[in-house]
Amino acid sequence: MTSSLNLWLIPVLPLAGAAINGFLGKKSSRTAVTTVGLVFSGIAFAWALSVALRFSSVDLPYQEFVAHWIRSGAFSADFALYLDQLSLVMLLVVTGVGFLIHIYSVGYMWDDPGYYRFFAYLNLFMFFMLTLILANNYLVMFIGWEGVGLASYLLIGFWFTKDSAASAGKKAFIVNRIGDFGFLIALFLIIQHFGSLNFTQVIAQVQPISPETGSAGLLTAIGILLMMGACGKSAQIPLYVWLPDAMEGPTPVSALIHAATMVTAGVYMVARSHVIFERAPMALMVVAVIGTLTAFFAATIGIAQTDIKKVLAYSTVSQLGYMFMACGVGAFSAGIFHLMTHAFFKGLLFLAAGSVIHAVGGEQDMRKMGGLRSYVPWTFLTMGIATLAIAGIPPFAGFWSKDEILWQAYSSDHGSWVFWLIGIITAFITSFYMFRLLFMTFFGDYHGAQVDPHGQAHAAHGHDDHGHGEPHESPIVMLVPLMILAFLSVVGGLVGIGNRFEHFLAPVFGSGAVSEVAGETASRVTEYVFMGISVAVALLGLMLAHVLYVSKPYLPQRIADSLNGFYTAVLHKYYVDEFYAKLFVKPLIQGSTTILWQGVDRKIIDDTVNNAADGARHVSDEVRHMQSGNLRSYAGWIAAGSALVIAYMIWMGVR
Amino acid sequence: MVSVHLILFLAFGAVCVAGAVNLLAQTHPINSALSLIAVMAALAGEYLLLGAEFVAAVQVIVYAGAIMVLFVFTIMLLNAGVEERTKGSRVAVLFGIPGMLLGSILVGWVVLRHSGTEAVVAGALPGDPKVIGQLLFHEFLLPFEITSVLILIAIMGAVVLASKPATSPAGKVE
Amino acid sequence: MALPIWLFILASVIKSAIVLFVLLTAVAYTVWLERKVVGHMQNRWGPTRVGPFGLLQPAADGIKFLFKEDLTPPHVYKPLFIAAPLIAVVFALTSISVIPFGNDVIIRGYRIPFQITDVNTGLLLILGVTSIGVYGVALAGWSSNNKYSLLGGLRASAQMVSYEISLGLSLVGVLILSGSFSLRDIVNAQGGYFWGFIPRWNIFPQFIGFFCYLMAAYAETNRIPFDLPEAETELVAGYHTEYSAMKFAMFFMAEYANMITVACVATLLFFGGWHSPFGEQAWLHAHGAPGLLVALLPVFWFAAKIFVFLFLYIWVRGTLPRFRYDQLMAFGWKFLLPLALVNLIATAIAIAW
Amino acid sequence: MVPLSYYLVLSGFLFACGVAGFLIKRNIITIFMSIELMLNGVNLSFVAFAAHWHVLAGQVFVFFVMVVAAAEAAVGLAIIIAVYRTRETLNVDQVNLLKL
Repeated sequence: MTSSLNLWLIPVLPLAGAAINGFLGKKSSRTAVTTVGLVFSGIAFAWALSVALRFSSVDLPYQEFVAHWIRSGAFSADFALYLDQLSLVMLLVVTGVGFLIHIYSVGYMWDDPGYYRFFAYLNLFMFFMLTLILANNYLVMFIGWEGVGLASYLLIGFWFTKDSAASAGKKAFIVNRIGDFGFLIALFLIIQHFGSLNFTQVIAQVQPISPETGSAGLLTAIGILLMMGACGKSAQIPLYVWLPDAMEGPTPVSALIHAATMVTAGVYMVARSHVIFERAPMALMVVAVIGTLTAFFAATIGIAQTDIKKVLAYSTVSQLGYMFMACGVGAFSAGIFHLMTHAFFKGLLFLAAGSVIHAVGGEQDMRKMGGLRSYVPWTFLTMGIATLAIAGIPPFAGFWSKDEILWQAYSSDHGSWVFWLIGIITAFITSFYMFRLLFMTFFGDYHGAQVDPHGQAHAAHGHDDHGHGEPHESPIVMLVPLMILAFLSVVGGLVGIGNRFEHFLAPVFGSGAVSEVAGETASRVTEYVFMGISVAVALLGLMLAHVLYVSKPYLPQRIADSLNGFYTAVLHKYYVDEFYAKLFVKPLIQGSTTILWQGVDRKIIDDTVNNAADGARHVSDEVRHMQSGNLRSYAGWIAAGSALVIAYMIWMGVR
Repeated sequence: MVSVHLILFLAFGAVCVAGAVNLLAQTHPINSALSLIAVMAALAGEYLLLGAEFVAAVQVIVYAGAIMVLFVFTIMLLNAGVEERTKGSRVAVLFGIPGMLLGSILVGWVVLRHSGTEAVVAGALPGDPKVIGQLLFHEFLLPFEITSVLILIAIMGAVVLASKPATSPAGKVE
Repeated sequence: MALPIWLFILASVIKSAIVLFVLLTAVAYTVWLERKVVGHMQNRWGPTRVGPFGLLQPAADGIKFLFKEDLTPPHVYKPLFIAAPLIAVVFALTSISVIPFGNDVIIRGYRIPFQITDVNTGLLLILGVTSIGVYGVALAGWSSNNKYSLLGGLRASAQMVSYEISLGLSLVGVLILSGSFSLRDIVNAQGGYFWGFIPRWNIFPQFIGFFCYLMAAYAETNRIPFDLPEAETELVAGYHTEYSAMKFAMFFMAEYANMITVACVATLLFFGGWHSPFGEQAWLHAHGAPGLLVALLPVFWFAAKIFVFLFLYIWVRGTLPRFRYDQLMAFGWKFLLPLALVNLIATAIAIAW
Repeated sequence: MVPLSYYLVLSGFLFACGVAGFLIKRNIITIFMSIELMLNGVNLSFVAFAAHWHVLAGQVFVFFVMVVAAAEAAVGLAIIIAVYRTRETLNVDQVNLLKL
C-alpha cells in the first residue's frame, strides 16, 4: 500500500464540526456556526477530491486501519476503512452534494431558531454516511447505517414542536428498524458461516461458491435479508411508507438525506455485497421484482399528489426502484450510475422545490402556485433542467443512466422484457408527473396571492421578514448550489457514454455481461432502438402533461371524476398507510396493552414485588421483637449463634 | 516426673480459675474487680513461664496498673453497690448459657483431642523488648500507627462523653 | 563462676534480710530526719527528748504503734479495710528487691551482686509494682466508707494514674541512652566521665527527663506539694482517716519506703548509682586498698546520694505550699506530659544522629 | 513440660467465664470486666501460640489487644458515667430503651 491517504480525516472532520456546533453552537453566533459547519464539511469534500486525484497511484482496494474494536476468538471487527472505485464514487457524491446542500442550507435555514442544531445534525449525518461508505466490514457499515438512521430521525423531527414532524420521525425510525432487523440477521448468518464481516474476507470466501452448490440457499437467505434491510433504508416496497412522511423535515434535509445520499445507502449496500447476490439468483430476482414494482407503484402515486415535496418523494422512491431493478438484473454499475445522476438531479429538484417554497412563503401545495417562472427565473431554469434530466431527455444526466438501466433490464442474462416494459411505462409516468409538477408550478397564472402569509409551514419556516405578497427569488447563496447541480445534471451523464463508467467500476463488479454485450454491434443497434423508445416515451409524457396542465387545465378534474374510485385510491396512496395501521400497528398496541401491560407487568411483575415486600414486612414485624433492648439478651443471641457456628465448623472439619 | 514448670503453671492457672470464678460469684463490683486483678497478675506469671517477660511486665503495668485502676475508680466514683438480681432477660438464660456451655465444651474437646501433646518449652521464645520493638516498628508499623490513632480518638471520645453537661447534676470534676 | 543453687538461695535469704532490716531502719530514721529538719526549718527543735537528739524517737514511735488499740470502725468494709494497708506496704517494700546497691563483690571467687535479684527488666518491674501500689491507697479510701477517705482515695487513684504516664515517659529517655531495662546495665552505662572530669551521669544529658521524673515521683508518693489525698486542711486525713495503730503505721511505712525507692531509682537512673563523682575507686584498686573498703565504698556513695534526695524531699515539704487539685491535674496533663514527650522525642532524634 | 493444650484450655476457660459473666451479671461495670476477662483469655492463647510456633508476632498482637482494651475501657467507662448521670442506675436490665 502506498503512502497513507488518511481517509479517516474524511468522516472525522464532519464529526468534529457536529461536536463543536452541537456543544458550543447555542452560545455562538450564526456566522460562527455557519463557518464551522461549512468549513468542516468543505474540508472533507476537498480531502475527498484530493483522494480522488491520488486515486490512480493507490493500489486497490485500499484499506486503512484506525483502531481495534472487537477481538473475540477468531472473529474480529476493527474500525478500518476501505476504498475502491465504488466507495470513491459514493464518497465524491456524498461529500460534494452534501457540501452544496450545506451551502444551500445557510440561506434556507438562516432565520430558524434551531440554526446551530440543524448544522450539528447535518454534519453528524455526514459523519455517519461517510462511515457507512468507507467501512471495510459490515459491522462498521452497520454503525453508519444506524447512525444515518438516527440523523435522519433527528432531522425529520427537526421541528419537533410540530406533531406531524415528530411522528414522521418516529415512523421513519421504526420502519427502518424493521429493515435493520433483516440486515442484522443477515450479518449474523455471515458471521456464522464465514466467520468474518470483513468485505475482503467475505468476498474471498464467497467467490468459489457457485450458484449450483448447496450453500446457495444460504446465500439466497443472506441476500434476501440484506435486501430487507435495503428496503427499509431505501424505501422500497413494502417499507417505503416512511419516506413521503419524511418530507416533514426541512427541504435541504429532504434533498440531502431523503433523495441524494441516505436512501441510496441500500443500493450501495446491495452493490457492495454484489458477490453474494450474483451467486443467489433467487435473491437477485427478488431485488429486481421489488425494485420494478416499487418504481411503477410509486410513480403512479406520484401522479395524484398535489404537495410538491410529496411528488418528489414518490419520484425518489420510484427512482430508487430503478436502481434496485438495475442491481436486480445484475447491472450494479448501472445502478450506481443512476444513483450518482439521481443524486444530482433529485437533489437539485428538492433544492429548487425548496427555493420555490421559500419564494411563495412556505406554501407546498402546487395548486396554490403557478406562473412562478416570471418571479423566480433562476429557480425555474434549474428546475427545468432537473426535470428534463429525470424525465430522461437526452443529453441530460438522467437519460444516460435510466436508459442504461432499461437496456440492462432487457438485455442482461438476469433480466427480461417484463422488467423493461414496466420500466418503460414507469419512465412515461415519471416524465408525465414531473412535467405536471413543472407546469403546475411555473406555468399558468399565480394562484398564491391569497395565501395566508402566516400559514403553519410559515410558522415552521419562520420567514417572517418576507414570504407574504409577491413571490421572490431566493438569495444567491441558495442559487449557487442550484446552478452547480444543474450543471452536473446536464453533464453528469456524459461519463456514462461508451460504458466508461462501467469500465471504471469493472474492477469492483467484475466485467460481467455488461461490457461484452455493449461491445457487440448487433445488440448495439437494438440498444439504440431502445434508446429511441425511452426518449419517445419521455417526450410523450411531456406532451401529455402539457396538454393536461397548460393548454386544457380543465381536463384533469374531468378525468379524475371519470375514474374516481381509482383516483381517490391513488390520491390516498392506495391506503397503504391505513392498511399497515390495521394490520400491524393496532394489533401491536392492543397486544401490548392487554397482555404485556395489564397481564405481565401488572399481574406478574408488580404483584411479585409487592407480595415480596409485604411478606418481608410481616416477617420483620415478628422478628423485631428479638430487639428487646436488653444487653444481656443480645449477648445471649450472640453466644447461641457463635456456639452454632463453632459446632458447624467442627462438623465441617475446620480444625 | 512433674517439672517445676508444670507446678508453676498449675499454681498460676489455679489462681486464674479461682479469680475468674470469683469474678462471677461476687455480687459487689469491687470484689469482682479485685479478683480480675488477681487473674491478670496470675496471667502475667503465665506469660513469664512462656518466656514473654516484656509482655508480662506490660500486662501488669497496663492492665493491672492502669485499666483496672480506671475500673476501680469508676466504681468508687459511681459508688456502685451490690447488684440486685433482676429478671431482665429470659433469652440470656434460655439461649445464652447453654450456648456458652456448648461452645466452650466443643472448643475444649477439639483442643484436647486434636492439638498434639508436644510441650511448650519454658522461655523457648525470649520476648526480648528489643526484638519486639523491632517487630512493632517495622513489620507492624501500620497497625501500630492505626492503634495510636484509635487511642487518640478514644481519649477524645472519653473526654467528650464524661465531660459534665451544663444542665446535669454536678458529678465529680475529672 | 556461678553459685551452686543452695548457696544462691542462702545468699538471697541473707541479702533479703539485710536489705529489709536496713530499709525499715532507714524508713524509721527518715521519719526522724524529717521531723528534725522541718523543725529546724520552722525554728523548732524537733524531737529531742528520747535519746540524744531524740535519736531513739523512731523506736518509741514503733512501740507506741504496736501497743495502741487497733480499732476497726463498724461501718467499714472489713476485708478490704484490712487488706489495703498490707497491699500498700508489701508493694512498697517489694520494689526494693531489684535495686543494686553496689558493685559485685568476690567472696572466695564467688560473684555475689549487691542486689537481691538482677532481672533484666528490673525497671519495668519497679514501675509495675508502684502502679499496683495505687490500690492500697484507693481501696483504703473506699473501704473505710467515709466521705473524706473516699475523696482521698479518688484523688490518689486519679493522681497516680495520671502521673504514672509522665513518670514512665521521663524514664524512657534514660532507657534510650543506656539501651537496657536492667538497672545494673543502666548504672554501668554511667561509669566514666565526659571530657575527663564531668561524671558521665544521665542527669546531664537528661536534665529535663530528671525534672519530669522528680515531679512525677513527688506525685506518685503523695508528698507535698502533691499530697492531695491526705490534705489535712481539706479532707481530715484523706484515705487513712479511719486507720489507727499498726495499720496506720503500715501506710506510714509504705509512704516512706516509696520515697526511698523513688530516691533509689533516681540515683540509679540519673546520678550514676554507686559511681562516685571522683575517680578514687580506680585509684584504690591501683594501690591495693583492703577489699572491704573497695566493696563498701560504692555502697557509701549510693547511700549518700539517696540521703541527698531524701533531704530534698524534706526540704521541699518544708518550703512549698500545696497545689489545688485542678492545678495538680492541669500541671500533670498539660505541662508535664508534653514536656516529657518533647524530651523523649529530642533524645530519640539525638540518638538517631 | 506443659503441653500447649493446657494453655489453650485455660484461656478457653477464661473466655467462657467472661461470656458467662456477660450473660449473668447485671452490673454494667462488671459486664465490662467480663469483656476484659475474655480479652485476657485471648491474650493467653496468643502468647502460648507464639511460644509454640516460635513466632514473636503473637506477642506483638497481645500489645495491640491491650491497646484496644485500654481504648475500650476509657470510652466504655465514660459511657457508663454518662449513662449513670442520666438514668441513675448501673443495672443493664433497667437500661433497655433502645428497641422497637
